[in-house]
Amino acid sequence: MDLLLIILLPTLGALLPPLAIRFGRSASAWTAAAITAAALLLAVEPLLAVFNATPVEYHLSWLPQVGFDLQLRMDGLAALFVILILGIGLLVILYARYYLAESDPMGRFYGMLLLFMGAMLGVALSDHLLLLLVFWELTSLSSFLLISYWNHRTDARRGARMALTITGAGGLAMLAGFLLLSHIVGSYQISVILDAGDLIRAHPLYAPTLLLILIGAFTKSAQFPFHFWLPHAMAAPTPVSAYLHSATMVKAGVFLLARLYPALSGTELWFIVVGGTGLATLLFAAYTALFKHDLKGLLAYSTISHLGLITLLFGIGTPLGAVAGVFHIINHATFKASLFMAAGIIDHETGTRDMRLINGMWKYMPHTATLAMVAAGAMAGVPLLNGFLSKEMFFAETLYIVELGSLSWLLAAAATLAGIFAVAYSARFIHDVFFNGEPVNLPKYPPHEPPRYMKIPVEILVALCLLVGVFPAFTVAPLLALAAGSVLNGPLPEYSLAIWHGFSLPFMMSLVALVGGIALYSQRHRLFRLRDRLFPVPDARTLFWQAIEWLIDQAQVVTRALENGSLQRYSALLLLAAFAAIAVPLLDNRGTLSGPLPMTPLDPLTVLGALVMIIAAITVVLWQRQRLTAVIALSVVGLVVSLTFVRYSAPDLALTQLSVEVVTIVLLLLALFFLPQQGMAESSHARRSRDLLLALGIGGGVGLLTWGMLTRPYETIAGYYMENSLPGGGGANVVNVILVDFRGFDTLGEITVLAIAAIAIYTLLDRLQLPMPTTDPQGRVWSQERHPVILAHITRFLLPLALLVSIFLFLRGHNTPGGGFIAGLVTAIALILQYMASGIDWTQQRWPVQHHPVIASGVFIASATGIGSWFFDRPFLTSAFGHFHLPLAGDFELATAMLFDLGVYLTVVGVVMLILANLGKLTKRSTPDGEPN
Amino acid sequence: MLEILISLFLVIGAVFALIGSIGLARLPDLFMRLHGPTKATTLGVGGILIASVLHFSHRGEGLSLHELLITVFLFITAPISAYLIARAMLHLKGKSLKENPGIKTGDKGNLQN
Amino acid sequence: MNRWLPHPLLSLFLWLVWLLLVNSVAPGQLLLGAVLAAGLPLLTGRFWPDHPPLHNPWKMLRYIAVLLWDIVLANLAVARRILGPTHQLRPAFIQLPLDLHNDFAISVLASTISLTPGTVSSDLSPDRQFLLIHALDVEDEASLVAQIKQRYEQPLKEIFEC
Amino acid sequence: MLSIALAIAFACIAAALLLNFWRLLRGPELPDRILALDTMYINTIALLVLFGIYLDLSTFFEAALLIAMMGFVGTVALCKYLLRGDIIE
Amino acid sequence: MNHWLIVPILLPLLAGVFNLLLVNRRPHLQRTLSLGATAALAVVAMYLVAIADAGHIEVYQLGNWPAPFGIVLVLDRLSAMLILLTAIVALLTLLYAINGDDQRGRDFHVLFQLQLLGLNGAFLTGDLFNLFVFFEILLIASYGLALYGFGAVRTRASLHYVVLNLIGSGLFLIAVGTLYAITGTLNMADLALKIAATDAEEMALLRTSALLLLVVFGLKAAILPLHLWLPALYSNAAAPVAALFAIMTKVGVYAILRTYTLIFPAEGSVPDVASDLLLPLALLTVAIGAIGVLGSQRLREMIAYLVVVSVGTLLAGIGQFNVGGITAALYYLPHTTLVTAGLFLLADLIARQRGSTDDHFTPGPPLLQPTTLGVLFFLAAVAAAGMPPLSGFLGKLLLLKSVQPQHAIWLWSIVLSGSLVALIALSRAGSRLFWKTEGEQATTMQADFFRLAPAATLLAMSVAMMVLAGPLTRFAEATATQLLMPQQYLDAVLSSEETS
Amino acid sequence: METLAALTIAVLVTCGVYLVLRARTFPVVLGLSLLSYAVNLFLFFTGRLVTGAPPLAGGSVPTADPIPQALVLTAIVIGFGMTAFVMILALRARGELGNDHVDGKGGNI
Ligand code: NA
Ligand code: NA
Repeated sequence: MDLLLIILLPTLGALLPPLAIRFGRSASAWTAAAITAAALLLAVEPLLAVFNATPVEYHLSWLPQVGFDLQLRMDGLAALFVILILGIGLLVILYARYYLAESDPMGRFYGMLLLFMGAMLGVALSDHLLLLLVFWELTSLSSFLLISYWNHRTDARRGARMALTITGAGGLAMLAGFLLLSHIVGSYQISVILDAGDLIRAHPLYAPTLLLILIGAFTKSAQFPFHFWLPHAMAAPTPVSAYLHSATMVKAGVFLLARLYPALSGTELWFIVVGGTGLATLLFAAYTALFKHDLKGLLAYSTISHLGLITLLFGIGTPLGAVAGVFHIINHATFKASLFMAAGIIDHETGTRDMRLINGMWKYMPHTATLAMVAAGAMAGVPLLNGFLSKEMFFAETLYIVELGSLSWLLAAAATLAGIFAVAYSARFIHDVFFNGEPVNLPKYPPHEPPRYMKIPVEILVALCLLVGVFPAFTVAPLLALAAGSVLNGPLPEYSLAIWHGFSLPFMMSLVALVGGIALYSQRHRLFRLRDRLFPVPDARTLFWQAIEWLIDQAQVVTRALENGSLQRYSALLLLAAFAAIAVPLLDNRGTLSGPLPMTPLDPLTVLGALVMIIAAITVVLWQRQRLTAVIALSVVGLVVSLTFVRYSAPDLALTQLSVEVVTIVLLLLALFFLPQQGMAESSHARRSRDLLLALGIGGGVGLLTWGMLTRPYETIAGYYMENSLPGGGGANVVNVILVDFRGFDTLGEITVLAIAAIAIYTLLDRLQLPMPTTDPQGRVWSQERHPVILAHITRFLLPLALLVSIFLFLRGHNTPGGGFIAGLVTAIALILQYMASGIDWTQQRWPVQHHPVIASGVFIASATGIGSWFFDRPFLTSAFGHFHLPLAGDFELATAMLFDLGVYLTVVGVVMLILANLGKLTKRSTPDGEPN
Repeated sequence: MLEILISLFLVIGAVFALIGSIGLARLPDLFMRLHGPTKATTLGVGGILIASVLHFSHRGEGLSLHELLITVFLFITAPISAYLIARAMLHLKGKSLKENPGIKTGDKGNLQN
Repeated sequence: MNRWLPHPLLSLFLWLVWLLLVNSVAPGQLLLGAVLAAGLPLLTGRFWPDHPPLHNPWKMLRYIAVLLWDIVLANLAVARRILGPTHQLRPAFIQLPLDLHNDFAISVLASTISLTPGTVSSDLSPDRQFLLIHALDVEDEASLVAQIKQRYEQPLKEIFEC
Repeated sequence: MLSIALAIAFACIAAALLLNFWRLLRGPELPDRILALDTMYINTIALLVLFGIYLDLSTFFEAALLIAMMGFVGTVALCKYLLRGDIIE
Repeated sequence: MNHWLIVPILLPLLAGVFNLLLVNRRPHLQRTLSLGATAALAVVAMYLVAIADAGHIEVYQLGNWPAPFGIVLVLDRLSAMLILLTAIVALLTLLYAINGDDQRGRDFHVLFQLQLLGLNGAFLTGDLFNLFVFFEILLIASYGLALYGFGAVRTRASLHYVVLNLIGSGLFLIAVGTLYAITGTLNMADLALKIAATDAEEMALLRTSALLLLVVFGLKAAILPLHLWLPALYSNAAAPVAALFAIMTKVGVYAILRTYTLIFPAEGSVPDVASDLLLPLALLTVAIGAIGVLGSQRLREMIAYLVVVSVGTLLAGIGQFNVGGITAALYYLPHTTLVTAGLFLLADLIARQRGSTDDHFTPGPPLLQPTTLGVLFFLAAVAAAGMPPLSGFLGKLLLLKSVQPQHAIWLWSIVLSGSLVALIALSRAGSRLFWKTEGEQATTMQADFFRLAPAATLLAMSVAMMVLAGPLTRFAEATATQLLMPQQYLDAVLSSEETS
Repeated sequence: METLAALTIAVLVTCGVYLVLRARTFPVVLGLSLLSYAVNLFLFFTGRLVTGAPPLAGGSVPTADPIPQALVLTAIVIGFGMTAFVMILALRARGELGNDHVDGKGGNI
């Protein structure tokens, strides 16, 4: 529980400093510090337990389906990191209180810092691969926010994005590696995995697992070639650099190497990849650091180089190497954090970080200079400082490598070379900043010592460098032993933390490095010129952003190429997919297309009908550009479709088709008025051929499907309907009974579709203004008479007649063809005829019906009929009917289905009227258009 | 006897309908073509409908006169359709009474060109 | 006629139509038909405020009978012309001066003309003074005009306008 | 007897429909096509009634009635379109 | 017979109808009605989830006709879950919309409620043709909503969407027709039985209908190459509409899941349709979607492509047709729906403060509330990119774990690369929108609490889904198991008796 | 007869698909209408070709399958709603985009 609280305290506590900022900057800082201190306090007990050789564990079930639990464990390595994270964190909080300017939002800073702290603690304490990954990515995310803290600056934004991209990508690769690892071991629990090293190394998936995990580690720890994000992360405020980029986040990568060391190390692949990467990073970064004029740039490359060193130590794969690696983690954290803080102080006081401007600071801030020089000495590996100890262990390790055979000496040589560079850039940090004459054009002048409290963190860290450097056995030894022990997951090798081992070969190497480094630095001007001339190193930042921009551009190109906004393309793709769906099964040989039924004989009339339909359909295509003619041809197709329904025993369908047809024609004509009357041939020949081919393909496919279907027998549930229609549904017209009863729910849905269509169309017509042709396509002015008298008078007479027919169809529909839908259409058409013959205003004066309520009540009546059955404890839409007898009128039947059908009727009337009347009204507000369309 | 009557009405009706359509196809000018459908077809369909009335009435389910309704309906609407089509043609030819009062009694009833 | 049965003839007509539609004279249908025949004109009555009263229903029946007979004749006449040599036809537009003033009556006249031998109403002058008639085969325009006026327009005038 | 009459009638109506369709395709003017369509509708009524007699089924009455109504409405709409462009105003 | 089953259909239907009666009158009444109905829907949906989670499948025989003759509603875990999800998204979207967006055109509430009707009906029905009807309801309502507010771009995108779906509806009918022509039935359970019993002769036609259904549902779900309508439509719709549309692609996903576990199960007689095609298509969809995310020039366009990515991710899970894959998909589904909806609302809030720069990734006026909106955006981006620790990560994790070894390399590399691309793109977006500012603030109108709260709640759901990952995955796993063992469904639907 | 039915549907689908792929809204609507005819016929034919036996209950002879008829009726109605919507959407598009191209490009013709 303590372990969970240690993580949760800063993570959730991140909310407090932004709130506390209302009470002042100090309050915010104090809050952050208090939270950190509390976490540290909480950590005391488990730490003590760990020091007593009992790892502390915590387990909470979370996502059992994937075995994802909250599994925490504090062992020696975790303990070391917890101490580093919380200890240095506390110092950074103090430092930042004075570092940040008045204008910087401090609450946000501390919030994000605490968030990061929580994530980092999580990384250290996780005993579960996935949990580790979660916290790992959280460190990436929170560091993104911290780097971009000064988000008005381009370099900050870009630096943050670069860091996030690289480390985020590494994390995703690592996720894959973790999944593989857990697949091999059968567990996510790290402590279990650590015991399964032999199994893992022997597994065929070992190589991909290792490489994927290493990508994660290397990106985080800025190993070559993923190193370049770190220098750009220097756009962050210096406390962030001191914390993330020296002590904590960048250490996560090497932490992972240490954490999984027992499980993954000990193979040639490990040696080559980890060792090789570490060595390359070590050398390259040390070399580069020397040439950085930016104070923080130098420190960043130095950090990369030291991380390379640590990586190399783990890569060497010997127990001593691992011990040295852990030791250097501790040492680097202390001296590099203090160096960043010192650099921050100088920046803070001079307003610049350019070492070509900053000179002679010794005179202005001797106290700070002393501290920085001691820390830089540690960085260079000067004896009596902590850096010297671990570096010497490193030199010693390089001498005992045998894997490279006769070339083994190269490693030692390379280590010495790196040492030379390290001394050289450390010398530059000391000399170029604190001596080297007078400052040049400082933005702030004169610089002086920073506030008292800003130096305290540096003092503490530098003191630690000294203490460890002088009295290693009394200070760091237990912690080192503890941490190294858990890294090795076994007995510790023999090692000694003495300052003086005699004039051993490693000491000679240190000596060479010191002398060589100082010599190199003294020749720096020549070296700078040489480098500029010989190795103009390509700027990784430019490359990175070019790559990103290129990717984005390419993504845009691909996207625009696919999603080009052309409906024709989208439709063609859909139809092509449909074609494939139809053609592939018909063409391959499973099952047969044609069924066993014999063909029914042709009769001449049907052939004639089919011919008329076919020709009419082709005519629609051929005349598509004479649009009115095409409409006429289309209505011929519709007519023949209706006849087909009659021909094959579907009178209801014929009625529906006929009525819908005419409403559609009216609608098309109303719309056509506002559209160009003539189209143009504008598709290319190739396009037309392609479309025709596709059309023929799909047409042929559907035709074959029809044929296959018609030639095979089938068994249907229709018999049930035929039997139950009269006794159960109270109607003889089975189609109608299906519509209002068996499948009345479909019909309810169908009228709802109509209602929505009408409403949506009403919406579409809202404030729509279209240019209105004042002449027909041939330039003839429209006929002056709006409503031909003869038409008007005769159609008025037809109205009651049509309504009578409509009532007839409605009442009879349950037993003979008809029903509410058709009746509704007939009523609507009768009224539309009045609209056409006498005008909207005229008709609406005489038939003042609001269409919206009609539609609403129609749907309501239909649904309410359905709900009515609840009162008889029957499911929705259960019908009831009965035969009644009235004197004089005789027998008649009443059915709830009729009420339902009334709803259908009203909806249809309302919908058709709403659509056509409003479409008709469009001309009232549209602007006459002088030029013909 | 009734069957003969039915057959007679059927054939006469169908022939009239055909004649109307022949007129539609054959006559040289829209205004002339109008005469066929408005009269012959209407009557032809009427004949067939009467045949239907007779047929279904004699099948024993009582008098079936409802086909007459269709006939009535056609008689009411066919002239209007013809009138509108003629008007539309006059409009297309620019010869409507309103726009060009110049049409005089005795104009050659062929406005095709 | 009165508030509840404003158009008795129309109602009668609708009642008959209903019985035709349902193809039945069962008591229930007679009753339902009567209800509808009375109700629908009430519902739609506002669509003909200027509807002329029928002054003489019997003349109307006679007119219909004449018309039916003329239709049969018309068809025979037209059939002969359609099937005969088309180049011998003498089509013509004829302007028929109107004595009728009621729009509904004019409409009925126009329909009648279209249904009868060799003539189709084609246009109505905006001032309702002339009806443009297309004739398929005209020998003598004047007599055609006179025939129409006498045979159709006059009775209509009596029926609707008196 | 009746069957022969029916056959003749079917043949006549079929021929009539074909002629109508020919006129519809041929034009030459839009009113010609509208007239042809209108006539097709009317002949279709005849066809339906014939079919009913042929099958001895009275269920086609409603369809025939509706064809009469719908054919008329369609013709009105098309003509109005030619005359005014705006068919509901 | 539990009448509550039909309430998710009737509630929005009646709310829509009464709203229709109130059209052009009393916006407050309309809002109250709409909101009340949706809130009630959410409560009912929770009750239904509770019923479904007890493990039985509830059947409601409409019209009291037994299956397969009448239409039945079937409540299983999957439908209950989707109804609840719909209700939650709808409620929060509606809360956002009633701050004024609902008055920018006609009939917003009517269309909104009827959209819900279509969605709930599609999730509940046990009849294939009735599914078509509900598809049409939800489509026509979505057409109206997509156009809501108009504008040239929106109209064009809607036109494309409408035409494609009309073609799709035709294909749907052909598929249903073919199935009926062979089996003579429409009830999905009965279809499953009949298809299992058909002989090999019918294989060609059955496979055609199975493939056609895949095309149809693929169009709704926006699978490659049928996804092209989506980006323009979603990125240009009004904010509440786009947010509601987050659920729309899921209808296609639902239909695929239902069809190819029940009617054409992977081990059934028509085996190799979805199980062969879905996974590769899904992965390609993820890839193309990710490319679109990267290439986006506006936030809303990016979100739209994130929808495409999420569809691919979901189908990659479903396409494996094993418990693990479907569990992953069913956990991921609510996550992506809620986050997408929240993102669309958030994008609207951001765009409102950027003046004419709108949501384009070009330097614009500084936001008025950078912190509030920034925190929300960060949360949303983490969730959407599938970064730990939010639900997006957990969903992807489940997916990565579920895959069979032979597919792992493709699935892992594409899904993980997709996450990386989303990370790159979203960090770029955030950086551009929040930090790279230019000029003066464009507005002094702060996003008020009533707009922020729904957006924030939707996004916070991701956090809740992380915390409750245990129970949620348990439910998802139970659902997946239920789907992969359709016998329970068949028994429930086909053995139920009429209530006499 | 089966072949004829198949041929007719094939032609309707072909014409419909071709028109749907045109660049102007009106032909597209025409194409959708043709497709909708074809689909309705297809759905109708799933009940096979039955002459002279409308599905009226109470008779003794087997009748046509009523289910496809009910389905087609629903499909026709829905198809009408959709056609109406897309047609008027095309008008709206013309209003918003200034022309009748499906992508809103090209001149105002
Ligand atoms: Na210097
Ligand atoms: Na109009």
